[in-house]
Order: sequence, then structure tokens, then C-alpha cells
Amino acid sequence: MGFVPPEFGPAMAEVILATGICLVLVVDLFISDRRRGFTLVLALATLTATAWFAGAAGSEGEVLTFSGSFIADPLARVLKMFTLLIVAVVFVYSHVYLKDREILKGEYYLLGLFATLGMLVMISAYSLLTMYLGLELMSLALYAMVAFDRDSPVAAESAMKYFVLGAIASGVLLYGMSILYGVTGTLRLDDIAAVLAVGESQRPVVMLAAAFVIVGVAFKFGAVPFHNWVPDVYHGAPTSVTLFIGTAPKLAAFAMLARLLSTAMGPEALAWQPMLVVMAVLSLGIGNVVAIAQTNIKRMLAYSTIGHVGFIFLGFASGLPEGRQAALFYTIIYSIMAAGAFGIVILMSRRGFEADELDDLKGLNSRSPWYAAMMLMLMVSMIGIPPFVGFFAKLYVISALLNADQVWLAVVAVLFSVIGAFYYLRVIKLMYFDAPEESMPLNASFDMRILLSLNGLAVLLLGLFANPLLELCAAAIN
Amino acid sequence: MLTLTHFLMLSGVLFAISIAGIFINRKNMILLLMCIELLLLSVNFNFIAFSRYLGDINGQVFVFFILTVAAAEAAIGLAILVVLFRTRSSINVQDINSMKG
Amino acid sequence: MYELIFFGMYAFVLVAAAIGVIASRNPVHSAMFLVLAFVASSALWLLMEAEFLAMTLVLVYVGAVMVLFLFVVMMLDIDVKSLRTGIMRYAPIGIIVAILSVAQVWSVVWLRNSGLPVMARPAAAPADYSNTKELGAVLYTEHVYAFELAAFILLLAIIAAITLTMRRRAGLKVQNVAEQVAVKREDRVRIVKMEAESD
Amino acid sequence: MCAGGLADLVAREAFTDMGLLSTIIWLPIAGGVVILALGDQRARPDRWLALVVSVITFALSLALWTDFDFTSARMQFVERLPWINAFKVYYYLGVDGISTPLILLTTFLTPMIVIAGWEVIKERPAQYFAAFLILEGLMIGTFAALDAMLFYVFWEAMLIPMFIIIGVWGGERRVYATLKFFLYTFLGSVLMLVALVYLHLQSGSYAILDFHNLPLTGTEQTLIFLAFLVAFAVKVPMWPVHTWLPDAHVEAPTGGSVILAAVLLKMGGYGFVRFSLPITPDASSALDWLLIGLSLIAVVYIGFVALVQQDMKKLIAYSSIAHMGFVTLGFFIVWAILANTGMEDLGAISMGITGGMVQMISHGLISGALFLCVGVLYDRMHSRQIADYGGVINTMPKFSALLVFFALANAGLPGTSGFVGEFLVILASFQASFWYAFLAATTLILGAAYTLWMVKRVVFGDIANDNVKALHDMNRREGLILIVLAISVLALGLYPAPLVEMMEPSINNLIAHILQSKL
Amino acid sequence: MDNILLTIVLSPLLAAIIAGLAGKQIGRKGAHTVTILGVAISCALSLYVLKAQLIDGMPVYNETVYQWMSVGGINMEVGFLVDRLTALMMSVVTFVSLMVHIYTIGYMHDDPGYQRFFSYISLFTFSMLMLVMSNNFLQLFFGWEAVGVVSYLLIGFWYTRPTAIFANLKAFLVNRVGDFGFILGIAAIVLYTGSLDYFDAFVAGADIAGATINIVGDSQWSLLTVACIGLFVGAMGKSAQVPLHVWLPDSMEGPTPISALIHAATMVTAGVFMVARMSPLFEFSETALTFVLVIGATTALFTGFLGLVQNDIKRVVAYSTLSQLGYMTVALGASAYAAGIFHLMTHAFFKALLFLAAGSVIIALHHEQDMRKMGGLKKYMPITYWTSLAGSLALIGFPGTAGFFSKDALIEAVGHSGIAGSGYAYYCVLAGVLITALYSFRMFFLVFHGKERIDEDARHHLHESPWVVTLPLVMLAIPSLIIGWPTIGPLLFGDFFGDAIYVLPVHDVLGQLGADYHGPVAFLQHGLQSPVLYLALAGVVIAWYLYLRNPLAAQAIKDRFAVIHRLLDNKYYLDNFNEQVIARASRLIGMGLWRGGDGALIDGVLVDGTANLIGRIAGIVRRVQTGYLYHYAFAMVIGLCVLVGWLIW
Repeated sequence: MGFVPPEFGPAMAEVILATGICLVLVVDLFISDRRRGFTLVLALATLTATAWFAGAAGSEGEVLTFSGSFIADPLARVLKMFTLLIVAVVFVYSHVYLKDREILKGEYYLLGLFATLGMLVMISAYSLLTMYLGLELMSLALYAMVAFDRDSPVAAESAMKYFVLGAIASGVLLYGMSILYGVTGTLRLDDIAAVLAVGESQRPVVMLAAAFVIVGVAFKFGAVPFHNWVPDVYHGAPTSVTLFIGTAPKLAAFAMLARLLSTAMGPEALAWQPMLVVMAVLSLGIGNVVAIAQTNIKRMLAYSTIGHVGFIFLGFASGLPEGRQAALFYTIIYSIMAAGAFGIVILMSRRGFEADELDDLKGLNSRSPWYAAMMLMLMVSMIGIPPFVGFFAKLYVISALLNADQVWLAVVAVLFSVIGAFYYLRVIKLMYFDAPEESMPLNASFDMRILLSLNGLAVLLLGLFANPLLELCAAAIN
Repeated sequence: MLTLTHFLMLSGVLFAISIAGIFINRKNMILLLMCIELLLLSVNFNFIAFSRYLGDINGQVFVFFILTVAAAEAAIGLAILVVLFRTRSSINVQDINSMKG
Repeated sequence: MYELIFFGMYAFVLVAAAIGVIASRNPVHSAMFLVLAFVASSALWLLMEAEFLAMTLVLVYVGAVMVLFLFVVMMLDIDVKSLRTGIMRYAPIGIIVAILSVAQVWSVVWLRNSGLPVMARPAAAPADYSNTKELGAVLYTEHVYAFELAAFILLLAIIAAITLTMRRRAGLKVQNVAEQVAVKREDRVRIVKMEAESD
Repeated sequence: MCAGGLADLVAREAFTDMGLLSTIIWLPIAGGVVILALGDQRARPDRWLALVVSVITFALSLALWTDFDFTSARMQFVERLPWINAFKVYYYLGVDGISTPLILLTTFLTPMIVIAGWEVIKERPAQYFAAFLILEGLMIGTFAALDAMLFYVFWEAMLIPMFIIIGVWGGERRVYATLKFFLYTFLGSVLMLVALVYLHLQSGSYAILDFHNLPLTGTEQTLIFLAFLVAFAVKVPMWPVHTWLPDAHVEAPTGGSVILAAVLLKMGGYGFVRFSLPITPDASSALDWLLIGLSLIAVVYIGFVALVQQDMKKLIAYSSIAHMGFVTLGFFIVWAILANTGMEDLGAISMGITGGMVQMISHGLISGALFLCVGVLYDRMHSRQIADYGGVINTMPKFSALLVFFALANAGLPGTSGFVGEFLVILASFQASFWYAFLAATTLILGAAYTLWMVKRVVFGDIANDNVKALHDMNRREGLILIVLAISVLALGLYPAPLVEMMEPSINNLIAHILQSKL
Repeated sequence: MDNILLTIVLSPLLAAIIAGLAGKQIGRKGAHTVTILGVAISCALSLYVLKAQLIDGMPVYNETVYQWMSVGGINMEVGFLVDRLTALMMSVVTFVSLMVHIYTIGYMHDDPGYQRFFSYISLFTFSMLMLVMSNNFLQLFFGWEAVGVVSYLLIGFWYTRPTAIFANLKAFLVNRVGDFGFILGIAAIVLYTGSLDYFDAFVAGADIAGATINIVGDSQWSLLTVACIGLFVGAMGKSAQVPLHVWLPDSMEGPTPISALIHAATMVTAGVFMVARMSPLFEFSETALTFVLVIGATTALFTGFLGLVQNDIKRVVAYSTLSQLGYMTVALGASAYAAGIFHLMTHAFFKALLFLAAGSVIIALHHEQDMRKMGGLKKYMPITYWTSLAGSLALIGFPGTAGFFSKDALIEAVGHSGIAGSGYAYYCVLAGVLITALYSFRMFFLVFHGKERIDEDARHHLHESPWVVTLPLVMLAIPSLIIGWPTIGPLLFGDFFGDAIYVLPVHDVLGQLGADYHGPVAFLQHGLQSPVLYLALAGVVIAWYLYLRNPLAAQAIKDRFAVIHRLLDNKYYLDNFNEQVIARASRLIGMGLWRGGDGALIDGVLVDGTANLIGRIAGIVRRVQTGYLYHYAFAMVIGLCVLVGWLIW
């Protein structure tokens, strides 16, 4: 058994991150609460270093290692870079929030880094096993983060819901994986695809597996009917955690979608595409419609997420590489927009005041025209108004659908986005048309202000100069 | 003659029981965690059976990791349960619906 | 045939125990049923020559996880009586869904002839076959990455559990390592200048 | 005059190279951003800056006219740069005789609006002026875009400043009005987006001119036509998707109403000539009955509705809908003319389309002026209800004279611009069918009835109440803009030839496209 | 010639602009000076043009002076067509206008809107000249509308009066109804001739006589009939023919000078002029001619009846105007275009005279218009009295007066006409003569003779009007009396109009009359034998008896025929019909469409309905999100089962 030690080079990012986690874990013990800022700096440094290696490593196309259970390819690189970027942004946004509530502990960053590691693992996973472990690493960290504010009953409740439902979803996913393994006799995604490509008789059981796997993926995305956790968890979790959950994990989930469905079960695409379509349409419908009835901004954004997931699924379900590129682009853009939107919620809140009701946004324009403008741009970007980047994301998806001759799906998608426009507009209405109910100045750290401004401007600039990101996405999937 | 199908069916039954348990039970949160353990058990059955019939050790490896993760999951689940109980003084599933709509 | 009987027996125990888990009104009983289920499973796994995993299941689950469950059940001091009522009210739905899921699995793996590759019953392992050794061989080579990840998951579980449950009670006398390390001389040593006693 | 000199100073080529269109698109936008950045200050640099920027933009845009090649139907002042390679989208600008007048209308009206809001806007003036400047740039961009996606970007982006303008500085029911405005128009335009993407996939390009030459089957054309129809019909607006307009107008601040009526509505008409007619000629031909029907409903039905309005702005809004009915009627009677006259009567077709175009420009001026007039009254009495007025002429004689003039122009008095388009369209529609002309001509009666009845109740009569008694005549600022508008209405009415000549080659080219079946 | 014509048109316009925009700067004196100067120039040059046409034998002038625009191969231009018809109209218009300008100095002396008024009437003169001098339909329509607008402004000149602003709106709208037909007529002509030019249309007129157009179903209508009726509907509005006459009596709310100028002498005759101008078209459509004839005849008689019961002095004159317009129209319908124009001309003089005289009375009585508060004014206002008498005599067609020639010839022509409806028309116009005499002299007697029923106050200040008022009276009285003598020959039977008026030989009633024409004296003698004269005299006698001799009899008749009186008093209930039925129906339709169509259906059901529906769905669907963990799990499992079931099926 001539075992060759695996090459660690392509996985340097994960290694660095793991090391960083240990470092933070140890260092944080010796930092007093007042100097917790150092933990943030350390975490950010870790992320930066990780990003450096994620970008540098395997920049020469596709590399497999660890007996084919790990892949470093352009898709992985793109997703990792954006994951790390968004996690860094989220960490900065979270800082003030946690500090105000006196729950700023090193563990927050630690758990966040664990989750990030999980995401990176998922992104690079090339076998069912690593995919599962990455997923669990991420999910378990997220469950813990939701319950992080131990004195909050709603946080505990949402953590419990998230945990139980997440565990069920993992179980279902595992069940599907087990059947997939049984049918193909391998855990490696490319081998699975190869086996599926030749076998005709295995169809029913593969379908069974596909259904279970899709449920697992759909749950992570929060697609209808596996979406119920999303509003409650977004609502109940501390806003900084909602911010975390609502952004970066979507990128990991996209990786899961791409790897499991597109790579492993690519040969069965005709079977799972209609399912994605149905879920996409349901998500568009439920997400956009129910969001209208919300009064809590976090819940509203949760439903909006569900609606956006509909778009991502539609792009993916078009069955064309272009559609998957669109979905990737959409996912990245969505994460950026969501980060900004939750960032504004955090910006507006302060000790003892969550600012998570829609009415709390009233008169933001008179309190701070700048941040109102940022939120305005984020909202119209989510609606899909050009020249903001959200529009190009939608355009990409619609383009792909039409390319795949799915005209009616495109029409349905745009119609639901019209319905969806309503609740985003309500946010703008509250900020601009209504008088403020209070005149407390907004408090936020300097770095957060800068970052939030950049975040808001990003949706404009990425829209005006959409080319690089689009080309990146096109290069990631072909 | 003991075939793969027997094991798969057993696993299926276990799966169904655990699923049913999750929404039959409306009182006790702990039971949900146990049902999840049952769910994972059913998956493990699948893997082991396939591993056996495929003659491939990877399935067993997978089970190994599932067991590990399940333990971790149980730990975190119970920790959350404890937090929940501390803030709510109840683990009655029917009491826990402060967020809805 | 012998195997089949063995399988039937333990399978029955397993299913019965599983039903017991979800049907019993006392969480402690449920936990006990779950232990039984694990033990029965362990036996069945042995039947499939997964000796190492069978052992692990008993050790890890029965020995550790279930104890943890019981511990929590006891610790939380749950009012068992209030949990008792109305369990069976939703049983019909549960049963229907359960039957539905089983039927679906059944229709695939059995009725439609599964579509699985027809697998002959594998030959019995040679005498010197060691399941543990086999596992060990791949665990640290082929699956080293997964292994490391599993380690991190466990680390995470530890940290998460501590973070969530450890609380510093007011008045509890504990050391604050961070403060101890970060301490400065000025914080601890107070130099008091006293006037010389002059009497 | 001054701009003519400017154009002489700078050589034509230099201007083109400089990117004249880009300049007049981005200059106001940049100005708006600067104003936003300056924020609300005591010294009010915002309005001066806004005025300067808008006037410079207007002056520059005059070069479009002076340097325009009146003999050519080609796109002029073309700029083309790659923008988003992934979608094959270009930053592709250019104007012809159809879009140039609309751009000039836009640049001409924006300084008016700035002046109109000079001291009236007390609340967050910087944002107000900035919104209008940004809107101006976007509107020009919409007219100048030759890339469909660029067009769509400008088209949609306009919604945002308009939403803000109505919502922040609007009246009491502004929330309802803005949401209605936004969702209506958004609903319309997303379907257009689908159509544009579809056309792109068929042609491999987003250039509108490529769409014009793209062969399409009947079904494709029908679906694309309907998608465009929804978008443009909402914008025009045509019955029955018009109900956003009265609400939006009533709630909008004066400047908002002006720009809405004067320019935004024209987007719909422009869309029909730029997209629907040349891209889907066969579908337009097959469905012309629908468009004609809706146009005539707009004229008659809306005419009756306007008759009973109690709110001045609402009345003018409804009158706008009726007038825009003429525009769409003029555009879509092409095939009816061909069928009726049994020959290729290009003259009548040209009359219809020219009439529609002229009507757009004229309506821009007249309705803008009328809304400004209402604004003048509203600033004094804070009421738009006709019943609150009466005998305004006693206290505001100069203003009343102008109001009566604009009202008559609105009623299509010959000699004013309001007549030109109506006249041409009625003549053309008679060639199509007696009844089209018959119904269209009812506007002579209805238009006069609702407009002059309002004038009677507001302007004439004895002083109705103390509020009216306390009115003072318009100040110099108000006088300036209204007189400038009055002169332009008169000028266009008496001397429409330059406008018509500018449009002629482009319209002939358009007709050639329309008449060429793609099947 | 170009410059002369342009000067004719533009000098009143220039004067109007100066007086209108710089009224305050130039003052009252400046205003009337400049406008009178403008109109005087115009008038002088018009007379010169007339002379050039008549005496110097100037050829017909038909030139374009300005191209408005050219669309689709159709040139839209401003141009002048000057032939004798035009020259005659120009002269009449500018002359009457000039008189009215002068008169206005006295009449509007105390009015604060003095400059504005001068500006308006000068503007009116410009518009009217544009109308009559036009050589194409577009310009015709421009002038047509422009005079309507000035009329609108002038009727509402005293804008604080509710009745005035009601009347001007009414006038404008009713005129617009006419214009509605007018523009369709123009469109019809353009459709077939492809040109807006008169001559092109006239040339094509004969060719397209057979052309048809689909209007209802497959039935083919003669295009020319449609066009001519359309044009005539326009004339009905402007020339106040039944049933579009309702605005004219109300227009008396305007100051008297404009009643004289616009609502008697010039604008209201525009329709008559237009039809005469279009004679090459009307000739080819008998249907249209019959239509014209019947409408005219009805107007001539039935509006005359209304004059009998009016007490407002201006309204009596107004109804008389209506009736006389009916006469002119009848003449047109009978193809006696020249007779129509002839009557138009004579009518312009004597009706302007009557109005101005009425105005003179009114200012003397300090704006009292009710004839019941007048009487016996003869001794106070001799000039007014005598000029009024002259006007009244001309109106009733007293032999030798201008009215006699025109009316007699006209009635005669109708009598000879052979087209359908001419019988009806003939009896109408005959009866009209009696009625005309009756109401004319009723007014005359009530105002100038009999008991003085004047307020003490007013009597105190009662005196003859100043010279600026009386001069125009005299100036107008002269032509009212004598203009018929020299003109009847050339106008009616000579070749005065040349090619301007075209009559098909079969329709040529004037030609038939002309065969018997042997000069005005013979015509006069002939007139003495016709029933017309005796009917008129009978009317005068009856008026004398009822209103001077035995006023009780008038009352008795009124009581005896109360129903008819009420019918007349309410103007056949036509105003009520318009206001109660048409106006109200329009508003009800508008209300219904607004509230029901826009409000309830589109907004309520479609827009807000959809929004509410979505909101309600959202409210329902969100309830699925119960907050209970087991429901969520249930949803997941069901979703899973459905997916599995679907996939493995």
C-alpha cells in the first residue's frame, strides 16, 4: 500500500485558518474584555492571511488533493475570496453591536472563524465526506452563534429551531449521500458523476438520492418549503449573527449546490432541474409575498432572502453554464447586499435598542442623509433597479432563462420581483418620507462607517463596472 | 437469505420513525434530540450495509465520522437546550413560538 | 438462515426500541429505549462485519452521549407530569407520514427492484481480516483531511458548549486568567506613604 | 443665441469628439452629486449650482440643434464604448430627429423647474435640486441610448429620483401615489426587460438598431410587442393603466408634476417609435386595433373624466392622458391608413407619426406650464381644489392672462403648439377611418370643456373668498418661467417647421422600417 | 400687393399687441389711438384693394406668404386669396370694425379694462381678416378659431359677472361643437384632394363628386356630402344656426360694441362667408345644400319667434341677428350664394347700427337694458332715434333700404329654388318677414315711444350720447339705407363675384331672377307687388297696435297663449335641454367613468384590489409560519415526501 502523503499546498488556506483559530483561541484567553478589539484584529489578520493563500494557492486551474476529496479550482477561489471578504466585513460590523450589549467575547470571533473554516471546507469539498464535515463544522458553529446571547430568550429559541431543523436537514442529506454512495460505490464527486453517466438502470434509486440531497441543499439556502427556519432564526438571533448567517453561508451553500448537483449529479440534471424550478417559483412567491406582511426588518430581510434564493435556483435550474454563472454572481451580489442591509440595522441600533422594527427606520434621511442614501442604494439594488448591481444579477439570471427557452419562468421571476419591490420601497418610504421618531445620533465606530459606506457604494460601483466580477464568475464556471 | 434490501428497509423504517417522532412529540425538546440520533442511526445503517455489500471500507469511514459529528452535535444541541431552559424555564415545544408570521 | 433469524430478532428489538423512544412519556424512559436501540444496532452491525463501528457505537453512544442526555434530563429538572398529556393526539399524522416515507423507500429499494446494482452477498472475510486495521489504514492516509476536520468539529463542540453553558455566577470566587496575566504592578501594589509615627 | 455662438466657437468635430451627449448626460448627474455632497447650507449654494448646471446643460444641448444634420436619418453624435462585455452591452449613444427634440425639451424644462423651486422648497432643498439634476441626466440618457440595455438602465434608474421627489416633497397621500407610480411603471418595464433580453439573444447584440433589422416570427413579435406595450402604455399612460398618473401628479411637488408630465410621459411615446413600431412591425400591424382603441378611449373616456375633476392638478393630469392618446393614435393608425386608402399613402402616415411627435413636444411645454401655474397658486393658497378659488383674475391679472393662454393652448387653439399635433393626427386618422377622426375630434369639445370650465371657476368671476383676495400677482421669477414657456408655446405653434424638418428624415426612415414586414 | 395685404392683416395685430402688452404705458388715449390707427389703415387699404379689384380689374390674388410646415407631402401654409368676395368681406369687416373702434371710445369710457378692450377688438379684426383672406383650409381654421377665442374673451370681458363668464364658456363650447364638424370636413377634403389649398380642393371638387366613404357598416356616403355637412356644422356653430344658436343670445353679456362687431356684423357671418367660399364644393352635394337650407330656414323663423318675447333690448337684437343669419343660410342652401353675401353685407351695416344704437340707449340709461324700463326716449336722443329707425326699417326690409334689396332678392331666390326643402324654406322665410317686423318695431316702440317708464334718477341725466357714439351711428345709418341701390345689380346679377362663387346651372336661381332684373328701381317696383312688403307692414302695424295703441291686448294675447309664451320665454327649452340633459349627462358620464371606471374598477379592483389581494395572501401565508418547531419539521418532511414521490414516480 504505497501511500503518498497528500499535498497540502492547495489547502494552505484551510491550514492557515485552522492555525489562526488556535491562535485566537489561546490569545483571547489572555485578553481582558476592554481590549477585546485585539481579538478582532487578530481574527481579521487570520482572514487576511487565509485570503492570501486562498487566492495564491492553486492559481493554476484545477488541483485535487487528499485523495481527491479536496479541490482547488477557480470556483473555489472565487467563493473563498468572497466568503473571507464578507466574513471580515461582518466581523467589523459586529464589533460595536456586541460591545454595546456586553456580549463581546472572543468566542464570537472564534465561532465565526470555525464557521468560516467550515465554509472553506465545503467550498473545496470534492467528496461526500468532506462536504458533510464542512457542512457540520459550519452549521454547528452557527447554531452556537445564534444562541450566543445567552440571556436572550428569542435567541435561544431560534437557536433551538435552527439546530433541530438543521440536524434534520443534515440527516436527510446524509441519507441521500448514503444512497448515492450505495449506488455508485464511491464518495468522490467526480467518480459519482462518472458512474451515473453510464448507469441507466439505477434511475429510481438515484432519484431517491437526488431528492434527499436536494432537500439538504435547499435547507441551507432556505428555499421553500424548507425555509421555515429562516425568518425565525434571522429574527431571533442577535443582529450581528443574523448578519453572519444571512451572508457568507450562502456562498458555501452555493458551493454545495454546484458540487453536489452540478458536479456529482450532473448527469441527472434533467431530473433535478424541475425540482429546483418548483422550489424556485415557490420561494419567489412565498418570499416576496410574505415579506410584505412583516413589520420586523430582520424578518422582512429573511423573507427577502427566500425570494432571492428563488432567483439563484432559477439561474441554476436553467441547466446552462451561463445559468450557473448567473447563480454564482447572484449569490455573491446577494451576500454583499445583505451584509450592507444588516449593517445598516446594526448601525441604527444601540444598547438596549435593537432597531429591528421597520418603523425604527423612520426619518433616517433627516438623521443621516448619507446612510439613508446607502440604504436606499441597497434597497433598490435588491429590487433590481439599474444601475445598481442587483439589477445585473437579475438580468444575468433572466438572460440565462431565456437562453434556455424558459420564457415563462423569466416572466414569473420578474413579476414576483415587482411584488417584491413593494416592501423594499416601504423601507425607502420610511427613511425618506416619514418624520423621525427620535433624534439620537447614530453611533458607530469609524471603521464601520467607512466599511458600510464602501458596502453601499459597492452596489453602485459593481453595477456601473460590472464587467470584472462578471468575468470572474464566468471564469469560475464553464 | 439476508440481502441488502433488508438493511435498507430497516434503515427506512428507522428513518420514518425518527421523522414521525419529531412531529408527534410536542412536549419535550429533549426527545427531538433523541429523534435526531435515531435519524443518524438510520443513515449509519445505510452506509454500513452498502459498505458491506460493496466491499468498500469508505462507507464505514463515513459512519465513523458521522458518529463523531453526532456526538458533537448532541453536545451543542444539549448546550442550546440548557440555554433555552435557563431563559424560558421550559423545554415544552409548544411553549416555544414567540416568533412567528 | 441463521443470519436471517438473528437479523429479524434484532431488527424487531431495534424498531420496537425506536418506537419506544418516541412514544414513551418520560424522557428518561426514552433515553433508555434509545440505549436499547443502539445496542440492538450494534449487534446488527456486527452482523455486517463492522466490528469496530459496533464497538464505537456502544462506547461512544451508550457510554458518552446517552449519559450526557440523561445528565441533562436530570439537571434540567423537568416537570415530567406536564409533559405527559396529549402525546398520542398527533400520532395518526406521524404514523401516516412514517408509512408514507417507508412506502417510498420501499417502492424504490424493493418493489421497483431498487435499481441498485445487484450485489451478491460478499464472501465472509478471511480469518486475519481486521476491520479495525482496515479502518485505521485509510483513516490516517486517505481520510486524513476528514480526520483533521473531525478534530476541529470536536474542538468546536467543546468551545461551543462551554461558551453557551458556562456562566459566571455573581459572587462565585474564580480566577480571571486574563486579568491575572494583564495585571500591572500598579494595580496590585499600593504604596502608601505614611507619616512616620512620631510619638 | 448664446449657445449658437458657443457652438460656433467650438468646432463641430471637436464637440463630437468630446462626447457632447455624454457631457449633457453626466454633467447634470455630476452636478446633482456635488449638490448632494454639499448638503443643505445656509448660503443655499445648491440652487445656484443647480441653475448654473442646468443652464449650461441646456446651452450645450443647443449644439445638438445647431450642429444637427437636418437631411439625414442617421444617428448623430454617436459615441460607442464597450461597457459590459459579458452581456455585450455597449455604452452606445446617438440621436436622430426623433430623440433630439425630446432631449432639447428636457434640457429646456429643467432650468425652469429649478427656478420654479427657487424659494418654494424649504425642506431639504439640496436633495430636491440634486434629484432633479440627476433625473435630467437620466432622462437625456434614456433618449440618447442606442444600446437597449443602456436604455433600460436609464429608463429604470429614473424611477428612483422620481420616487423620492414625489415622496419627500409631495402631498398628503404621497405614499400611496409613489408606490402606485413605482410599482405600475416597474411592472411595465420588467416585461420589457424580458423582451429586450430575448431580442438580444436572437440578435447577439443589444444595439437597438440591430433589433430593427432582426427578423422575427409572428408569435415572437406578438409577445415582444405585448411586453413593450405594457411598459410603454404604463408610461404614456394609456387607458386602463393610467390611474397612477393622476395620483402621482396630485401628490407631486410642482417641479415633479412638470417633469412627470413634460418628459416622463414622453418616454412611453418614444418607446413606441423607437422599439415597438420598428422592431415588431407585423405585430403592431396585427394589434393596431388594440392601440387605436385604447388611444380613442383615452381621448373620449378620459375627456369625460377630466370634466368632473375638482382638483386642478388631477384635471390637468387627466387632460395629459387624453392628449397622449393622440400621440399613440398618431403612431398606430399607419395600417388603418394603408387599408383604408388602399395605397401606400405615406403622406398621411407621416402626418400621423409627425403629429404624435409634435404633440409630445407641445404637450411637454403646455402641461408643464399648466402645472407651473397650478404651482403658483398652490404656493400661495396651499390648495389645489378648484372650489377654493374663484376670481383670481381680480388679484392676479398677469398670471391669469398666462393661465388662460395656456388653457387655450391646452384646448388646442391654432397658433399655439397644442394645435399642431392634434390637427395632424385628426387629419391622418380621417384617412384611416371616419370614426377614428370623429372620436379623436371630440377632444375639441371635451378638451375645451374641461380646461375652460376650470379656468372659469378658478380665474373668472368675483373674488370668491378672503384667501383669493389676499393673493398677490406672480413675482418676477414665476413670471419669467411662464413667459418663456408661453413664448415657446407660441413659437412652436406659429413656426413648427424647424421641428418638423428635424424629424422628417428620421420619421421617413421609421416608416420604411414599419412598412417592411419581418415575416 | 403682398405688402398691402400683409399690412392690412398685420396692422391691427400690431396695434392689438401694443395695446395689450403696453396698455399701461401708453394709456387710454394711446391705446385707442394706436388701435384705431391700425384698423383705419387696414380699412383704407381694404377699400383700396376693393377698388383695385372692382375698377382696376386686378386679377385674383392667390399667393402663399409663409410656409407653416410641410408634413407628408402636404404643405401647410399661410396665404392670401383675394378676389372680389374677399375684398368685399375685408371692406365690410374693417369698416364696421373701425366704426366700432370709434364708438368704443365713448361706450367704454369709464371701464377699467379700456386698453384691454381695444386690444381685443383689434385682435379680433386681425383674426377675422385672416379668416376671410385665407387661401387654404388651415388658415381658415386658424382664423375660425381665433375669432372664437377673441369672442370668448370679449363675452367674458366683464369677468366678475357670473352670467358673462357662463356665457363665454357656453359660446366657446358651442362653437367647438361646430369646429368639431368643421375639422372633420377639412379632414375629409384633405383625404381626397391631398391638399389644404382651396383651389386644389375646388378643382378636385367636381372630380370627387362621386367618391364615397364608409361610415356606417358598408353603406357608402358621398364623401363630398360628408365633407360639406362637416364644414357646415362648423358654420352652424359660428353663424349660430339651430340648434347651435344657443350661445348667441347669451353672448350679449359682452359689451355692446362687440355685440355689434362680432355677434352681428362680422364673426357670426363667417359661416355664411365660408359656405359661399366653398360653393364649388357645396354645389356638388344636393344633400348638403338641402341640409343647409332646412337648417337656415328653421333658424330664420323659429329664432324670430323668440325675439317677440324678450325684454332685454340687446337680446331682441340678438334674436333678430339669429333670424337674419338664418336668412343668409337659406340663401346659401338655395345656391343663391351671392344673395347670402349681399344680405350679409347689408345686415352688417344695419345690425351693427341697431346694436350700437341699443348701446347708445344703454349708456344713456346707465346700463339699463330692460325695455320695460324705457319708453319715450325719442325726445331725449334724437340721433339715436332716427338712426334706429333707419336700422329697423332696413331690418324689416322697407322698400328702398338696403335690407329690402337683399331680403327681397333672397326670398325671391328661395322661391325659385328647386332643391328639396325649398318649399318649407320659402314659407319659413316669408313668415319670418312678419315676425321680424313685429319684434323690430315692438322694440322700437317700446324704447322710443309711449310712456316713459324710466327711473327718476336715470331720467335726470338722460341726454344724447357723445359724438364718438353718434358718429358711427350716422356712418352706419347711411349705408343701411342706401347701400342696396348701387350694389344689388352687380352683386346679385352681375359678374361681381366672378369665379369666387360657383353655381351649377341647375341651381342657378339668381340667374333666373337675373333674367327679370332691370335695375334697382324696377326691382323696387317689383317688390311692391310681392307679399314680403305687406307682411312686413302688417308686422309693423300689429306692433304699433299691441305696444302703443293697446298694450292690454298684448297682455291678453300673452295670457291667452300662455303655453306658447312659456315655450318661447324658455327658448324652446333648448338651454334647459343643454344644461340639464347634455351638460349634466356629460358630467354624469364623467363621474361614472371616474368613480366607477377609474376609481372602482381599475383602481379598486385591478390595482388596489391586486395589492390588497397580495396583502391578504401574505397575511394568510404568514400564518403558516406558526412558530412551532414541529410544524416546520412537518413542512420539511412533506416537502421531502413530495419531492421523492415526484422523482421516483
